[in-house]
Amino acid sequence: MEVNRLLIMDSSPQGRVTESTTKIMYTVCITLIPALAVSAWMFGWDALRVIALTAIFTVGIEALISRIAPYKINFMDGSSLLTGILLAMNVPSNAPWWMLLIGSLVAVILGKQVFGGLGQNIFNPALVARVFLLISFPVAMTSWPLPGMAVDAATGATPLGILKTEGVGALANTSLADLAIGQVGGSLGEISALALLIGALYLLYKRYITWEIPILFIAVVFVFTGIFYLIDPNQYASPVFHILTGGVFLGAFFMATDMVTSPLTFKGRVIFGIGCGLFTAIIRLFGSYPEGVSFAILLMNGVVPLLDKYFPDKKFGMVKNG
Amino acid sequence: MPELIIPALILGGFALISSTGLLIASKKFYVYEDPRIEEVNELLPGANCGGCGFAGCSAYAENAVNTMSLDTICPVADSETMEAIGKALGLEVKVGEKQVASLMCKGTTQNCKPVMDYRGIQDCWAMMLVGDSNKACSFTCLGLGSCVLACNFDAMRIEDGIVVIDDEKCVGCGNCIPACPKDLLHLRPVSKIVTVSCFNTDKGADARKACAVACIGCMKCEKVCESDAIHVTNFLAKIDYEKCTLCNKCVEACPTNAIEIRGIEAHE
Amino acid sequence: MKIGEKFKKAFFTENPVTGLLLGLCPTLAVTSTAENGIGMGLATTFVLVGSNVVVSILKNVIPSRVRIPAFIVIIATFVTIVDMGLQATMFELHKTLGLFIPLIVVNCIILGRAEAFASKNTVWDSFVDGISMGLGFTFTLFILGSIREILGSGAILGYNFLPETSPTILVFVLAPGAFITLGFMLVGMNKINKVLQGSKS
Amino acid sequence: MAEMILMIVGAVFVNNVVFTKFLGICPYLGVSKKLDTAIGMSMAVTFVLTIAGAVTYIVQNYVLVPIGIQYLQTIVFILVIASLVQFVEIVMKKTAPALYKALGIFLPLITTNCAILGVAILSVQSNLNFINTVVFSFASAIGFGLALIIFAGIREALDTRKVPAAFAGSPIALIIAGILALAFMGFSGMVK
Amino acid sequence: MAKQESGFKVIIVLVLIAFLSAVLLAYVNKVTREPIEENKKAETKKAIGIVLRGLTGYQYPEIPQEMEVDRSPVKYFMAVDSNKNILGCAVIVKAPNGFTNDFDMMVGVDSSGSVIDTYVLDHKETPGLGDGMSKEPFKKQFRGKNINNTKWLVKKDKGDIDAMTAATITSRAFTAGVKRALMTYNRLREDGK
Amino acid sequence: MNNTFKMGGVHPPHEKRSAAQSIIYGEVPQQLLIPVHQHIGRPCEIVAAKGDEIFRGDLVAKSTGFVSSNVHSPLSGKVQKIVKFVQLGGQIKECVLLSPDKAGESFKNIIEADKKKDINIDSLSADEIRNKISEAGIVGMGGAGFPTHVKLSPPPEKKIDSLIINGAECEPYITADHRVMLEQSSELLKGILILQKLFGGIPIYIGIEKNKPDAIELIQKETAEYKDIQVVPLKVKYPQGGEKQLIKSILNREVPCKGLPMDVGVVVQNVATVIAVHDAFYYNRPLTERVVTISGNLVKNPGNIMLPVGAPVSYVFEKFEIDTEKVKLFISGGPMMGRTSCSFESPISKTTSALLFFDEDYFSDRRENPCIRCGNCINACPMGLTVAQYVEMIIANSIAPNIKDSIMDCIECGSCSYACPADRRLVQWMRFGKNIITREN
Ligand SMILES: Cc1cc2nc3c(=O)[nH]c(=O)nc-3n(C[C@H](O)[C@H](O)[C@H](O)COP(=O)(O)O)c2cc1C
Ligand SMILES: Cc1cc2nc3c(=O)[nH]c(=O)nc-3n(C[C@H](O)[C@H](O)[C@H](O)COP(=O)(O)O)c2cc1C
Ligand SMILES: Cc1cc2nc3c(=O)[nH]c(=O)nc-3n(C[C@H](O)[C@H](O)[C@H](O)COP(=O)(O)O)c2cc1C
Ligand SMILES: Cc1cc2nc3c(=O)[nH]c(=O)nc-3n(C[C@H](O)[C@H](O)[C@H](O)CO)c2cc1C
Ligand code: SF4
Ligand code: SF4
Ligand code: SF4
Ligand code: SF4
Ligand code: FES
Repeated sequence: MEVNRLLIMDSSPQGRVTESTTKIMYTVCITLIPALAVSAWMFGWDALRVIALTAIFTVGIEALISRIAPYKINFMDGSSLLTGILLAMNVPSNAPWWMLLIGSLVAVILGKQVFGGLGQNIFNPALVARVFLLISFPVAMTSWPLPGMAVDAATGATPLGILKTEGVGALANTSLADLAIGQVGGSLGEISALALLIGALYLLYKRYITWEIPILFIAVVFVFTGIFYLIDPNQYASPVFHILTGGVFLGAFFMATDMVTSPLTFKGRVIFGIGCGLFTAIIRLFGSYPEGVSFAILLMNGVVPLLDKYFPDKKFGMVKNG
Repeated sequence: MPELIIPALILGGFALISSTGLLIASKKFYVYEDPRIEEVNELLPGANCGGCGFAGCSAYAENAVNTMSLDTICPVADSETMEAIGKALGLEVKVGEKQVASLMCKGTTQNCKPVMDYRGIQDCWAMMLVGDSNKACSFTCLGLGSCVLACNFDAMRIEDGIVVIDDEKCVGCGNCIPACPKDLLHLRPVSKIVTVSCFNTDKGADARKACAVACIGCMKCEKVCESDAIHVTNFLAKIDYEKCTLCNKCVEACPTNAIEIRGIEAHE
Repeated sequence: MKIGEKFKKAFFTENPVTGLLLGLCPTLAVTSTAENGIGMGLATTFVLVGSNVVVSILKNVIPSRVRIPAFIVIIATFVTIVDMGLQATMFELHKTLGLFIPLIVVNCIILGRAEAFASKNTVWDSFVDGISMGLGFTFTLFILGSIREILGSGAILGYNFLPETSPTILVFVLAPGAFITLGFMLVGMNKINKVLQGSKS
Repeated sequence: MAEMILMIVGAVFVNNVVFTKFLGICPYLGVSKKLDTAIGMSMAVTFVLTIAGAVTYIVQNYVLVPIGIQYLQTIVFILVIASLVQFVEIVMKKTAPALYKALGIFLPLITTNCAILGVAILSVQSNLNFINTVVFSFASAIGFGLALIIFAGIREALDTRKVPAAFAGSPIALIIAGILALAFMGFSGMVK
Repeated sequence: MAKQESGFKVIIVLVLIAFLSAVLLAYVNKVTREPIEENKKAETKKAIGIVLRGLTGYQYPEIPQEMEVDRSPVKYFMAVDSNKNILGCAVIVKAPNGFTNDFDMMVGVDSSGSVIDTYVLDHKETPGLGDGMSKEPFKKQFRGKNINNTKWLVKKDKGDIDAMTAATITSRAFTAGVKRALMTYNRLREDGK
Repeated sequence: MNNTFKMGGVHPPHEKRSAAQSIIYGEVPQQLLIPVHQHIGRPCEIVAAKGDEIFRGDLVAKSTGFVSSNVHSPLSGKVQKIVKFVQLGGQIKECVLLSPDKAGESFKNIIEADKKKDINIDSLSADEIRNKISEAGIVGMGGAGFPTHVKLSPPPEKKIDSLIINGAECEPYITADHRVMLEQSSELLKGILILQKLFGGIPIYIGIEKNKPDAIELIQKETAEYKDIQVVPLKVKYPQGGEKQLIKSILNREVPCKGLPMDVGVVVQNVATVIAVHDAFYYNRPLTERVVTISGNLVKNPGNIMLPVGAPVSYVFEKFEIDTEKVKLFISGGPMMGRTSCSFESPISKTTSALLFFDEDYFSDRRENPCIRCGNCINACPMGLTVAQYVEMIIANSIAPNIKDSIMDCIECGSCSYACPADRRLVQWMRFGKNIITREN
């Protein structure tokens, strides 16, 4: 019998999971919605404006690049959208459009496409952009519109900023509950730890992220700042304050866990999580910058290749027992 | 005057100490080295920039002498320097006619029918893991370009499912030959443009069925050749380039056009 | 080699920085403004020309075994002259170039040219080589400095074209900006080189 | 003690030789393609830099300053460093061939590494005492090594990533160095 | 293979080159020493000129005097007229705990103990932020203030000084520096110098 | 008791749609294309020549060494010619084209005509057993086709202390072993006893995944009186049937890297292989036919059929009402480890456990996307390999020397590709890597 059509030839296995890169990326976007909602509630339309702009910018820039790049880029796979949203969560809600544009350019080009696009980058694109902006526009990046329904242009410092410039005493009237639900100043995504946690739990359930990095990250920040708190509570803020403020939750659950830029092996991830926590705490306690999460994650991104190389997982049959 | 002399004496003193120290050390701790390493090292620019990928000029020199090859070029040196180094090591450009790679297959998708819809990794070796051949002839060029990847001179490209070689660009390095899982590439002198473009050793009928331009082993070429340059073994003709006079008789005689004239434009 | 050709090489295809990746420390360190770039470039050019000429004069006298120390001493002499000269005449510039003046000694371009070129060529050729390589270096530093100054401080050669209060992209005058700008500049220079080489053949 | 720790932290992280002082960039880019080479280079730099720091301290404070010829600093330092490196190389080759195999090939590279001269001049400029000079030189070298090894790890990993041809090689290396410098800015202000 | 020169020649050539280099450099040094000294002085002069703006006919010693204030060394140039009457003082202090580091500044104080002007000598504060301290909008508020009529703290710390936007840390350091300079001057007056 | 292996593994849908269908026997096909190379090892030498009249059980190709295996004819008939033909799996190899003289007759009758023998296994020596197995051309029917007599001849320093019978059948769709266990349980038991005798009465473990409760129950009943034969129900998890995983699940022993089961004192045999051993002794029947599962979304009546080796794939079309017009993808074996094929005329072989027929989009065909380093492949790999990292190295052609052994450790189970959200052809890359490494040596 002549075969009148060509049969598919491909390597085993033919069966595939129903997961796909696109699905993962969009799911992560969706899990960010609770946190986005809190920030929209806090900062009003401005928050939505920032998110919309970064989303349009990142996806748009990637679409433009896909026209000139010599390799294939699927700009609708959700990864650049996610980068955009996460970038939005890392800037204050009154960030001007041109700053968002610069941030998006940095994230997509410097953070991602110069390395060859999705999956090839060493550093977390959104964080490269955030640190780039932080260092370039420290004024705009460290003063925040005061949260609440108020639409007036009052700006203030984040709790960590206050801590850095004015010391622990100034924090007396910031309650931890406020921190947890987001009644404080900050960039869009760092204000509500609880809302972030909701999304993160779903990601953990779906196994899109693993527990090692976020848990160890937060635990190490807690323990390290806790030690100093015990030494001198008048000079150092409490560990609970530290884990609830700034980007710790955002960073630990959504940014340090970026699979592209975190280690492949279990041991690697453990060290990565500890390192992120340690550097965050050190920078917060001793550095000039009020916030250390972004720097810590970027630094650890840099050592991921070494972790991958020197901390392989146990293979089947590594123990001799025969 | 002393304000000129004192510094001069001090610096001179430093120079004296360090040069004597080095001289003595180099005598006392002398270690034999291939003198040519030093010679090549002398010729090198000495920028010690590490740009060549070796840790400094002497490492480069050592490697060049030990392996007797100048595959990596010093980025700082100009071409004269490289030539001088070549001369010092007696590494000269091989004389003789330029060789080029040549494909023993004409199985384009028109000549040789595809038999599968291959969707795996686009690489000839990888495809061989899934099936022996993607066209009717089991000897055919798979056209997935493992050889193209191996070529550092941009001399190969895929056209109509087979690889095409640019005689001008090909330098005859032979890198592509072991890259082909089907053993379809060989080197021939660039002027010997009459080649058998087939590698099928199946019996005539089977070969014909598989591919329109297969060598069917009919022996016609062997008979017409006046220089004893072409022979058929295993149902496949093979040309001895040393003997071939480019008379084209075999080309005319071949019933399936398996023998062809390559790169005519380049030669006229 | 024709002088024009020589300059084209020194500015583009064999540019010490973008082509050969030598002398990167001063390139990155002092180019936060175009002016500093030019200053450093010219200082280096002076040393390069001086040492090239002296080395080519002395090429037959210097024994090969102490070639490197001898060259270094010659180079260091010129560097020290520049150092003192700048301090005497352009004090402000000297302050900004600071540490990097003495480091011209170890700028690989200079030793590289002394070895690769001056020790084998005539005085005139070495002079031309020094000038062209030095100006090529200066050219690169100027471009890099200009880009960083425009983006990072909103100024061209010290002249602010933006209103005083408008924000600029600070990173570009800081360390990370230096690396990143040079990285992108290499890409641009490679493109230009391709065009130049294409036009030749 | 605390001061010394601060100095070490400062030299390794806060004022990293490569990322904030821009010293030794040529070998940083040149010798970072393979991790093994980078590790060897780091050790060699540490070795030489520590010794050079000590020797130049002595030269500066016992020869140049007493006679009042500080303006010969550059030329004397470089002469001393160059001879020192070569001396070490010659001696090491004979007496410790194994060590020479591991480190020796990097020694010539180091002569023209401005990190050595730069750190030597820096420590003289900041009037450190002898012990502090040695510690500072050593810590600076560790900072260099840290930067180099992280960087080499990334560049090795880059072998398996699809960096576009236009950026492959030095451009992407510089960009990575830039991003690392961004990250290292997080340490700024940690040591006053 | 390259010819091997005798060890003697090797040494002689290198020593000669070094010798000649040193002679040359010593000569250049001789020629440039003066102008360099001048330049250094000129810089100090310029700074003093700025911080003691408005004073005329003053003289000051070539080498600054030193003393300790708050356990940190302070240098100062006492400006006197030809009759050794004190007209003012240019004080060089370290401003403590800037954003990146301590930085050196010069503060001009008039004879009554009020600030004439300030000048930042050398700093590593962030361009565009901290370096606003050498610019007019920030500088001008210090003029005429003295140790008693002002609370030497930034407003955030319940003092009188307006901090620069987003550079509170630098502003604090700067303010502390000025205060330290004023204290130095006051101490000097008390000591009756 | 939850017997399973710890590391990796995936849970593809079972799809055992033919599990309830008993084995059917068709009629003798018009033509047989008996593959000459059906095993791992040295190719054998063709002994049948064009025009020969041969009988069922006659040798058509002879083993050429220790690691090689005989091939016999399943039917009597006339040898037409020796041809090269594309095999299931895409390789082009020589086959003996045979025209059976009993075309159209019931295949079942032919099989049942094999004479039964009542043998006393106690009288058999170990070497006799091995020779018989070797003679009969028995190769592993669990998929790899490794000559069974080789596996049964461990070097003396490797003491074998346990024998595992592999009835896991963890691949989706395939039910051939399941049916065999249900329908030939007594043959299985007798076969097991022969192997037990070979190794001097060592304990036997029969591993069966829990999704075959009927088989577990039946075999447990059959073996109830044998103390040293134990049925071990296994957790359903792919690749439970991989021998290294099976040994881990049942005996909690880990075969060392680069090692073989015998390094931990174990031999693993597939149930069908054991029945082939039984047949060789009790019926004097060489291995010439096997049970094949026919399934897939284009198969209206999925089922199991006993097919003579050499029967063309197209032979089953009518019997199982396959919508041939729509077939775009057909797999010999399961969807995890099976191979695609490009011709319906290719012959089935001793290792063909299933033929699965699908249309174009049944397994969504997606492009290979960039790896996002999600680590799913690593978590899925039962061998604990850092697959994504290795594959990137293989692609970049810079395989670090220290991972070469790890690449060779890959059992090509397909778990990694299955789990990969980016549709990377990880298994093919791993095989490509192995290929590079072997080429280097
Ligand atoms: C890149 C960068 C540079 C900075 N430089 C300075 C500086 O030079 N001086 C300073 O006081 N604060 C500096 N800051 C610190 C912040 O602006 C800090 O939030 C600010 O001092 C808080 O003061 P505020 O209450 O005036 O906003 C810098 C921050 C960043 C991110
Ligand atoms: C070169 C080679 C030698 C082997 N030798 C033995 C052996 O001596 N004993 C044994 O039990 N299995 C041996 N095997 C068989 C393997 O253990 C394994 O059963 C076979 O490759 C099929 O396994 P699979 O079906 O799990 O892929 C050998 C396999 C290979 C490739
Ligand atoms: C991933 C994988 C899955 C396997 N699954 C099974 C299986 O389900 N049933 C089976 O009998 N053999 C299976 N095998 C083959 C076994 O590893 C082993 O080779 C076989 O049981 C040995 O018996 P045999 O030589 O009799 O075939 C599998 C092999 C691999 C690599
Ligand atoms: C769990 C998860 C976290 C992610 N986090 C980030 C992130 O922090 N920043 C970012 O740019 N992209 C993030 N991405 C998207 C994507 O991985 C990223 O754009 C790649 O680094 C681009 O190659 C994330 C994706 C996932 C699945
Ligand atoms: S690899 Fe070498 S021989 Fe082959 S085509 Fe390219 S240049 Fe020619
Ligand atoms: S010649 Fe060989 S390697 Fe090249 S495309 Fe054809 S089959 Fe592939
Ligand atoms: S195919 Fe190989 S690499 Fe992939 S999961 Fe299976 S054993 Fe691991
Ligand atoms: S499962 Fe796929 S995408 Fe994820 S790490 Fe493995 S190869 Fe990469
Ligand atoms: S210029 Fe610093 S190492 Fe080359």
